[in-house]
Amino acid sequence: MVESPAAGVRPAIRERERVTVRFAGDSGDGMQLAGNRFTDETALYGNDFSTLPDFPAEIRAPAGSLAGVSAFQISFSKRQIYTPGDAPDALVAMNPAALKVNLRDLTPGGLLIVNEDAFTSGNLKKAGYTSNPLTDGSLSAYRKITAPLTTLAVNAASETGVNAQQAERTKNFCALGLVYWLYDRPMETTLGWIAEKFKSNPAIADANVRSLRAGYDYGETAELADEHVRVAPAALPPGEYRHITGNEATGLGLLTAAHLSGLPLFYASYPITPASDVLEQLAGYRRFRVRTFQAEDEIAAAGAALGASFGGALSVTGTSGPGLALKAETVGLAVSTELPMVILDVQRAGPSTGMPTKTEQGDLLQALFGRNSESPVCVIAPATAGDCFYMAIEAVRIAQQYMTPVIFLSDTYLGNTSEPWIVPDLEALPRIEVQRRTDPEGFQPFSRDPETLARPYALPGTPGLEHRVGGLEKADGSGEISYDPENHQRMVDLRAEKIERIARTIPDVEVDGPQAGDLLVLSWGSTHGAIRSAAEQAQAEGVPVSTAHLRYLNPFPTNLGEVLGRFQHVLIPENNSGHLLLLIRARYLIDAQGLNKVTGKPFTAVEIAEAIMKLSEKISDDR
Amino acid sequence: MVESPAAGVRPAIRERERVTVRFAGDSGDGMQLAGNRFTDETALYGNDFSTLPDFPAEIRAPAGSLAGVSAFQISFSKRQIYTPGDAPDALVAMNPAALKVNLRDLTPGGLLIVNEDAFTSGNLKKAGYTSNPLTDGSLSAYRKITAPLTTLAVNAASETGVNAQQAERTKNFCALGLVYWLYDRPMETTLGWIAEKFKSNPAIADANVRSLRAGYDYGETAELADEHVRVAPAALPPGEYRHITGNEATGLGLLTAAHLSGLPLFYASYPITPASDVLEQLAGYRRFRVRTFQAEDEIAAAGAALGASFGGALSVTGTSGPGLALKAETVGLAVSTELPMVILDVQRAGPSTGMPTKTEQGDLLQALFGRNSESPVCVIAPATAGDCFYMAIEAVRIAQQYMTPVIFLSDTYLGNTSEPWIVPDLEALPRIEVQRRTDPEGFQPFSRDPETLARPYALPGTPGLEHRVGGLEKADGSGEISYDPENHQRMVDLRAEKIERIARTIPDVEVDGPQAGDLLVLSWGSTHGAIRSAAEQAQAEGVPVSTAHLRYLNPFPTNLGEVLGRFQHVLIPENNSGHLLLLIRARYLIDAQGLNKVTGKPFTAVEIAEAIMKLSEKISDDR
Amino acid sequence: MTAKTEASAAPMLTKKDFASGAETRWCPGCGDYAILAQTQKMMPKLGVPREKIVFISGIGCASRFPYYMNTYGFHSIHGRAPTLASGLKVTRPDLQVWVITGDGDGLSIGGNHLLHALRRNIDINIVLFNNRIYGLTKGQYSPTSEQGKKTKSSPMGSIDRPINPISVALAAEATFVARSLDTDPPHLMEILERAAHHRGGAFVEVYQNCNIFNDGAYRDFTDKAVRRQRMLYLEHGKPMRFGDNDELGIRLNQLEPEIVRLDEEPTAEILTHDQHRADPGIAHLLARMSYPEMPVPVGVMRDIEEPIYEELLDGQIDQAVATQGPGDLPALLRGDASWRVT
Amino acid sequence: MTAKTEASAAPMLTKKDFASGAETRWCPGCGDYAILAQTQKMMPKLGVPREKIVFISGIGCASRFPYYMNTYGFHSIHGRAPTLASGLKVTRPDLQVWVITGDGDGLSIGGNHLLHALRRNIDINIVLFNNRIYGLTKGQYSPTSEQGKKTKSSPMGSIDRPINPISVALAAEATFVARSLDTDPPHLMEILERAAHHRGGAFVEVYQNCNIFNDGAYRDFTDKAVRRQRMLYLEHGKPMRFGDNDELGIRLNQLEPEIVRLDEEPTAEILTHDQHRADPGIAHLLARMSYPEMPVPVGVMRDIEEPIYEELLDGQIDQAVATQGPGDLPALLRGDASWRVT
Ligand SMILES: Cc1ncc(C[n+]2csc(CCOP(=O)(O)OP(=O)(O)O)c2C)c(N)n1
Ligand SMILES: Cc1ncc(C[n+]2csc(CCOP(=O)(O)OP(=O)(O)O)c2C)c(N)n1
Ligand code: SF4
Ligand code: SF4
Ligand SMILES: [Mg+2]
Ligand SMILES: [Mg+2]
Repeated sequence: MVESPAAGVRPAIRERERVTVRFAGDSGDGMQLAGNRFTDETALYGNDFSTLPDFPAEIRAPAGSLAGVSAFQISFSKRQIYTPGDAPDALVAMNPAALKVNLRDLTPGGLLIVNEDAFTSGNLKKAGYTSNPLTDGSLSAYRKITAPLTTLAVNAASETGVNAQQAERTKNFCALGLVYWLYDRPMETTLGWIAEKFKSNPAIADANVRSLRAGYDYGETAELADEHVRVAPAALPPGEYRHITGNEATGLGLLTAAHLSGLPLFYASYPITPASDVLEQLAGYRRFRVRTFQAEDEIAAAGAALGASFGGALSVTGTSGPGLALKAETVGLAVSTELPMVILDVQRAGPSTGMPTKTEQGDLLQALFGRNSESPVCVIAPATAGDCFYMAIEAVRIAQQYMTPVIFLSDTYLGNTSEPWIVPDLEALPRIEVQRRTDPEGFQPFSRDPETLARPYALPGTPGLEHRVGGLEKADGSGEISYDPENHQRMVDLRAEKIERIARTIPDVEVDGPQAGDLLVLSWGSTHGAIRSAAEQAQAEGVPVSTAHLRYLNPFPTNLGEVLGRFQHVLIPENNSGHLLLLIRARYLIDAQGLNKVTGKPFTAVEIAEAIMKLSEKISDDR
Repeated sequence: MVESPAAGVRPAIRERERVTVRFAGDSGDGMQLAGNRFTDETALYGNDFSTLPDFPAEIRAPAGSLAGVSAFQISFSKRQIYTPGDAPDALVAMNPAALKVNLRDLTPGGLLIVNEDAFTSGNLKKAGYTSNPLTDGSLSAYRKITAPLTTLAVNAASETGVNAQQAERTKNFCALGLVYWLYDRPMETTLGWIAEKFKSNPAIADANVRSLRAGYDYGETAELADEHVRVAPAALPPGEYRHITGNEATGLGLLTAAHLSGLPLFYASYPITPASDVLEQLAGYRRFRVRTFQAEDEIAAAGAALGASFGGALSVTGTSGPGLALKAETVGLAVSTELPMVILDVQRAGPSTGMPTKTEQGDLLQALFGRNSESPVCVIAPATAGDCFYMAIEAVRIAQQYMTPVIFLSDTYLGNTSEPWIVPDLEALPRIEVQRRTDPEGFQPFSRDPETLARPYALPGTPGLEHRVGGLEKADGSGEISYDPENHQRMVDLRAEKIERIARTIPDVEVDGPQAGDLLVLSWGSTHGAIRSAAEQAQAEGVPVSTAHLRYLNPFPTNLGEVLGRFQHVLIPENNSGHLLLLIRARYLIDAQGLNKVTGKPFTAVEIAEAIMKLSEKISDDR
Repeated sequence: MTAKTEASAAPMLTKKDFASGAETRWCPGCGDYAILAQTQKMMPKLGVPREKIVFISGIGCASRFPYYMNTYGFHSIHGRAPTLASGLKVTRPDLQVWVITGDGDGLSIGGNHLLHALRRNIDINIVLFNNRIYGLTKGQYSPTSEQGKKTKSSPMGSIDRPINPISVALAAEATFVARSLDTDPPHLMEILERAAHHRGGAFVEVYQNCNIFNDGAYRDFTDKAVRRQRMLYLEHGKPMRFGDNDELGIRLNQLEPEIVRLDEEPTAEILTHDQHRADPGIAHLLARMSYPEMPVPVGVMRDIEEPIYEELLDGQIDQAVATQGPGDLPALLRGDASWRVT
Repeated sequence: MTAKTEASAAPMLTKKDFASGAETRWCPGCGDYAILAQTQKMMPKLGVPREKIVFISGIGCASRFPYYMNTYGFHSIHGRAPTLASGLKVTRPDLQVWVITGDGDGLSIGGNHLLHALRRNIDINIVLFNNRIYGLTKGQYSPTSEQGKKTKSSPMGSIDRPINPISVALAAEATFVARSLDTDPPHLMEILERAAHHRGGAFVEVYQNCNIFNDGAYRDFTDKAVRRQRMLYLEHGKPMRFGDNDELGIRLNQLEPEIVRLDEEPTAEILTHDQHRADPGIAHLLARMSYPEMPVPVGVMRDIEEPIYEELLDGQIDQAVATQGPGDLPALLRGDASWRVT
């Protein structure tokens, strides 16, 4: 019998405020699984946290190859945090390839946990090492735990009678056990999870448990007291929590919007990384009467969504950047016919196919301008994983209220990152009003609501409202085809004004930090977390920086100009070459500066903090 | 025998500087033909001129209907002119519908030439008239010639033995004859044209000639002396002239670029108004070894062009706005693979299908930003019909020299308007240098020319240079697939910098009028003519306005910032809601003002002149 | 009957009720008028109320059709009508959804959508007006234009081999495939009515004359004087016979169709037309028969029953609700690993 | 021989010469490896120099193929490879152009381009790796997935009826249509070689195993132990026989194929395979034969000769030059109504 580690004698333990750990191994090593178990445990333990998986670009690259490395990072803290951590404090490397790919991110002096069993000459060669880094001194800048994780796992697991291959495959649990010990985590949920997951195969379940404990015990016995660290629970606002990724939250938000509006959800999509998740998630919601439609391409998906809109469904089409380009003409048709529709774009690194598994914010200008002629749409972007839920609802609200397509810009980072999230109270969420025209009296398909400028929504099936819509220019009011020059100008203006009016229903942009001053960091989308962290760091060091985050890109909140006017300098960090920057400069004629990173990776807080410091020094110098 | 009108006794004639005439009738009435004959005659006579057809949106709407009205406008002058005229001085209306549609454009007090035979109650009804405007006094604000053109034509033509229908169809020549008399035009070319055109049917030829003369004689005999006007020949720069539309010039420019570069021209396109002309024109150039490819859609056309580029052809794909949206993903691939390609967009009024036969400049931002992620391309725009020729050559030059897609933004107005054009001297045009890599030594598909940053162009068929390209991010130099973050940033920067470097090879933007001052009118594309006319008007009235016209939209000429800095105010007229305006404001942080017209019609010179006056008054007032 | 809209008890409508009153914008003499007239005449027979009917089109002369029908209508973008129709029908099975398309709209830019809509067997009715030309853009060759055809974009003759619309529909395993023509109104109306009644995706090719850019494209065999000699009117369960006195028949020789003179060979084994054959082999043979070698077949080539997409989808929903219970949104939001912070 | 690249006098190449050296990125065990190996092995036999060969692909696991071939290559965008190949081949008939695509790339997003490239009979070779799944995007159903298939995007089973790639190619009147499989290397190599030699558009479907997301999709009939019983290897001019001892044959019954036991009915009229039939009727029947009802046919289903697009185009050019004289650019620029201002 394996003794419960909790009962062992514990060496002294050190407290830390925040720790970031990265699990890295071959695709086949189960690192995502280990990371997810660690996350669940951490959640229950009560830390705030943020996670980010890093999937290999290949489906299943050759075992041991650099291309096959898969990683999962978690940052957990006793305070509120906003990012999965800049550089890991500890790196678990299950093989040489994992070490090679991830080492450069480890903090100087950080902790390396290495599965020494995997450092065979074959594996070293596959990773491109000419000598063994474990012995050639090249890792001397780091603290190191080199453990025979495979051996430990195999020995522990074999006792249960599983075969050699099965025993070997438990090594991720062995590593996890060791990390649990290092960070003094409980293991209850993990044990429960194993029992549930392998309930049809108790031997495997047992093998995994033994391997987990073997790892834990290894920590206990291997004189690692110096590395024994605890991160106390955070004082999170009370409530019921779950953890959630941005893509999950988006799917749930759409489903909830269907509930709040009473409309049937129709999601039409063509698979594309990183948006496929949402299609797959929603395809699993048949019991919620969700209809998913896997179309033959992105154009068809957009067309199907628009057709369903015409029929009154809550229509959404999801894609990533290249797919958004393909949907352009159909979105233009939705603009012209003034039908509601949500277009979800989980942005990824481009141009062209680019780096499909990497993040970027490169589609903002495409969302705004990527259609022929004057074709204004509403564009919004969630700030965090959890915010995807609320902004998805907002997208639906705006689309329905204003009879307009709404483009929702998420990205790979937001889609995949996870964070603790307060389970929303359905009853507390405002209903989404849905207008329906049924009265034939005086019906004109392109008359307008005086407040929103929305046209009436008359669904097929409504007697007496039979009418035709289309992409040709329509006469204001009647909707008949019109080539009249003045009418065209009026319609162009009306469509633009309608989008502008959306600003009447969106919240003001808020400033975090001093409400006026030298420096405002303005942002949108997934940079929110890194900027928030950076600003807190800067503020902690006495630099008086403020931040403002835009969830609404078109139209902007009405107070934005006024807010910008209160600051001497505006810094706009973006994972693109300056999209929001262009819009802000053009609209407000202020000499805002960009901080642009287009590497396929999100900003680290440090990068932004450094930019803030540099700029604020320059500002002081200039005085 | 019909007496030669030239031999008749002529009443006194009045001199005018410039006259604008519009021929309008049913689609079946042959108004385009009449307009074109008048243009040829005017050209030979030696006026400067500018023409614009106005085709009905329908193929062949019911005879006599408003939708079926077809018109052709020509402005001719003894001075240099830049537009087909704002409002016609004279309107030929062959039927009630033509009158109804066109009357509102006629200058107050202008001359109406009406075919009274067509004002039957049936035709009046089709045009929506409840009483006959010829008799109900509603035309009292105009000078009027009501002539029985059909009767005159039928009587004259019948003498030749053609049947009644054929005789009736000559009435456009009868109208033309009358207009020739009114403006004292010769008719030689027209006679020659008729002889040539109907050489296989001398009776018809004769019928048309007689009808033409009948119209002319009518003028001579009907006491129209007050309307007898002459516009003296203009002092055009010497040379050989032809008249040309923008679309014709574009096709000829591409063909000439093939000649200048020694490359085979490949034009892949999917028919779309108003770009189909170019496909049709080039399809007729088989003897020049031009290959046209009518693809199954716009995506396929772009793909075929890019495939041909890979093989070393001079590849062009042509379309209009909705088609440009469809080509976006392929253009992105061309950006990523860094292959030369010209994308011709003859812009039309949108959004969506919009008003396909009307003009707009609504695709500038789409051309710049209508692709996923950072996907910079070169964008250029011709200023006049004739300029399409030179800018088409320029597009090819840049694409080849910089290994980049180039988007060429023409529009419906430019495509259809015609003007006198000096036939270019082929020998005087600079060759287009084409680089070809053949040396395998040290070949790297993504190495760069230090000056242009272009990558080497290695064609299939070259031994030893076998390599693969694609849309995934490539390692700088080797071109291998790379997910390396720093490499991605470098490649994003390099692609952007390459486009910026094009500025090194383009001319400075020139200022017409004072080189510095209060007001600069900045423009691009087809607004050139109207702005030029307006500025001349304003200058003539002593308003010190300057103009500058951009043929290069990305990159801008290097001196643009400096030029803008010399003016207090910048006015940017565009047939869109402010595309260039956005770019200029963002880049140069100047409070440029837009003058935006989105009616499907080009600016009139008066509209711009008025805006100039208003602004310059305001400027003086503000002082 | 969930797939096809139920006949209502409303008063019988007339042809006129289906005319929107919008001014038709086709060229005088265009074959589209006849198709419109037959459709408007046929609609009342279906007994479906106007508001339950939607016509969706792409872009082209043909695609103007919805404007003239007093039903709901959507004039969409070029080639994409089947996608809008799919999304609409899948979410609104109560509607009767028609797609009107042209040979360019449906087979050039929109070929893939047509194929996929049909292979999914979504219960929509697709009517393709085949005039073998691009009408609206003024006369370029289309994917159904004959090789060698001289048009504005092929002054020396088109070098593309034409697509056979029926073959494409059969390759998609469409469950209803038929052909008719603008110049035989009763036949056209009958075929449209059959399509309307079919449960599942229906495809109808209509030979249509564009008198402006491709006049007389079908005249050689559709002309009233020669029609019976040069066309084969298919009828289910009937032998494939044609000729002024039904004196000609079609039989297979070495698995290829050939014409046999029944007056000379009265005992010849003539093919009998079976619309309900699961195997589309014979339909494929018919699809490829063309004048002058063979008579041109019109009528219903295939009419079989298969599960309908939107019914399968709704079936999954019902099954999920039945087996897993109706979705519990609060539980789903909570997920399976929530925790409380107090 | 303008359409196919001429064999050069260069020294004979070997399989290795066609390996680019780039690290293959497919999952271990993926069927794509076998297709790559056979292609590399086949290429030297063609005697075409490497630099004259171009592989063009779309996006997907299959579409990574060009990276591994030491020829020119273009990894384009999803579904569009046939368009790039068309443009390239039309302007560079001297090159041998291959398209590598997948069931999603070639039949979902790219279905229309495939159809049009084939109907134009451009002399390119299209090889479609059919694994009946979206591999690269990690396991959603594809247009060739069986109805009912449970995948990530169809947890209750796909409700789409699958597309038959061969039927689509035949509907496009492709002049060469064949099928092979990753697990029969000699057969695969032979078919690829035949495709390479074919003058005109060639279409080859290759059954390919995706061992990660759709493992064993074809195992039931491709397994070595049962292959001869469950597959029909088509050979031109040979009777359609199969079975361990060729004891089974295919004949037509009421125009539908059926299996006949030759040991019991030795005189049965077995179909003889004729690849060169102009009429694709039989090929259509073969395309639809599927296990378990029928043996699955592999081999060349159709191989006919028709005029080639790029040859017709160049023919027009030659004819124009011959009849109108080579283009006179100065004269064209001048037009036919120029005038002089002095
Ligand atoms: C994206 C796009 N590409 C091209 C066009 C131009 N266009 C309009 S209709 C048409 C073809 C029409 O042909 P067909 O479908 O046969 O219809 P018909 O006019 O002959 O009835 C084309 C190419 C367009 N409107 N949109
Ligand atoms: C425009 C666009 N849409 C979607 C994708 C995502 N995508 C990449 S490959 C693929 C499907 C791959 O399936 P298949 O063609 O069968 O190839 P396989 O991976 O199975 O070999 C998809 C949907 C993309 N890259 N581009
Ligand atoms: S162009 Fe042809 S198809 Fe179009 S409306 Fe006219 S006749 Fe009919
Ligand atoms: S996912 Fe499937 S098709 Fe793709 S490489 Fe892996 S095994 Fe092959
Ligand atoms: Mg047509
Ligand atoms: Mg596949």
